[in-house]
Amino acid sequence: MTSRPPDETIVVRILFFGGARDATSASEVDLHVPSTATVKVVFDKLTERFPDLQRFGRSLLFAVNREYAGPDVKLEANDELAIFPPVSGG
Amino acid sequence: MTSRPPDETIVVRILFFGGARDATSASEVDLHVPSTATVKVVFDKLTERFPDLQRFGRSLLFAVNREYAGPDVKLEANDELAIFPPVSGG
Amino acid sequence: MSEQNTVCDYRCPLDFFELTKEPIDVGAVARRVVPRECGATVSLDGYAREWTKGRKTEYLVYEAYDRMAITEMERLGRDAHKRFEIAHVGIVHRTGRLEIGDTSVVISVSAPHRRAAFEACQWLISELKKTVPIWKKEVFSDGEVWVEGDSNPDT
Amino acid sequence: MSEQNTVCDYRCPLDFFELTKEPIDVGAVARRVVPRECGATVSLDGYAREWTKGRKTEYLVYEAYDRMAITEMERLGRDAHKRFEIAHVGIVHRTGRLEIGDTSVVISVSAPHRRAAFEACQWLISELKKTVPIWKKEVFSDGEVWVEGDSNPDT
Repeated sequence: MTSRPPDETIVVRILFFGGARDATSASEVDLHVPSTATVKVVFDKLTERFPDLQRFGRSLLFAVNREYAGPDVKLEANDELAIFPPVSGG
Repeated sequence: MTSRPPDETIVVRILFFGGARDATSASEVDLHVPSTATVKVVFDKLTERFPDLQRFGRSLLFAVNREYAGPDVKLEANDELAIFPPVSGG
Repeated sequence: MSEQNTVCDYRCPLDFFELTKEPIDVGAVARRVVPRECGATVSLDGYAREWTKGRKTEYLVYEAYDRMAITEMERLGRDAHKRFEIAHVGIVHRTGRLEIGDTSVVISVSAPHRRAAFEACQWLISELKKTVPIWKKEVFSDGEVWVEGDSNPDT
Repeated sequence: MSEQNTVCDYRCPLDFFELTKEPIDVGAVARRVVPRECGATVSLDGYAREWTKGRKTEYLVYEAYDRMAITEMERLGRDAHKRFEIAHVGIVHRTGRLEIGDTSVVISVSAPHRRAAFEACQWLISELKKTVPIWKKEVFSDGEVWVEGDSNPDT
């Protein structure tokens, strides 16, 4: 793995579900982020673009490539980051 | 309730189920018993008539008029006494 | 009608307790106990087992003391309503000859909250096997045997 | 094949984990997990509730993160095989619009001994509600609300 300069960017795909999708009026967004970005960095950037996400406080959950992920997980190019409220199926 | 002389007899209907029916080769028997008879008295009389019942030892269960009953329960005329091994439905 | 109204502590008019000589459709039984106000139904589907202690069963025969079996199932239903916060209970037990895999009994319990439905269903099958006068005969290629329960249901 | 062979401690090839937009037949799901060697299947039938906290629901909409939902259900199935002595697991969850009383989810678990089937089924619905990415929207006559789970499924 070659090291990348910090100003290099990658594209990640963002998916919103449930109330988070209503808040953003978007179900899918492709986002350019720094190649060093973590889930938290991307989420903060999304909150600027979609201020309504703030009403969820800290309750939103994240999944990277269909696995639950914490805020410090680092994203890779073409990763799929899903953002959603606590699940309520069943 | 008038008291009855001990030599008066009543008729009770005996039902056998499961292995008890196989042992007696009978599913229903009408039996004349003393009007003072208990379940135990009737069962002992049946064991004389159907010796194969002895192979169940003390495991057989009784029901009088479709309710579980112990050996000391007194029978009334036209009672229905069912005799069967421990149940195995389900 | 409030949620609480769906929990009966007596036998509900929608409960059912039946014997049948026909095949049992577990889904049909499960859906009969569904009230509009409830959230979950738990069903037990018991069926004829092919292997018992290493011996291959060809088929089974269930025999019931019909009238007492219904009476006992009704009593279990009433007791279940007293013990658990449930809405409806349905029990259907098959009698006669059953092939391997055929459903012998279905117990379905609906409740506003699923925990009560799980607990009541588990309690009902356990009690049914102890007290409801039904007997199972296993038929092998070289013989047959009445299965005897090992519990004493003296009341 | 002995009785023990029917208990898998990994995901069985006969397990199934599905999403569907069509009505779910609880009986059909329950019977799909029945192996010839087993004795009991326990099924949970969850359905749309009409009354929640005194408010009348008109209908519900379930939305799923489809691919992750299947992945999570498969993981739950594998975990269930590790935790309980069970034979097969089937989970079918419906998505889209559901009318009151429609089945939203069926979980069926078969096992040689019914206790394991009860415990696994109860564990599976509890975990499904915590971790499988599906969301429920309740629609009332005067509005609608996304139901939010209150558990934190951080792994």
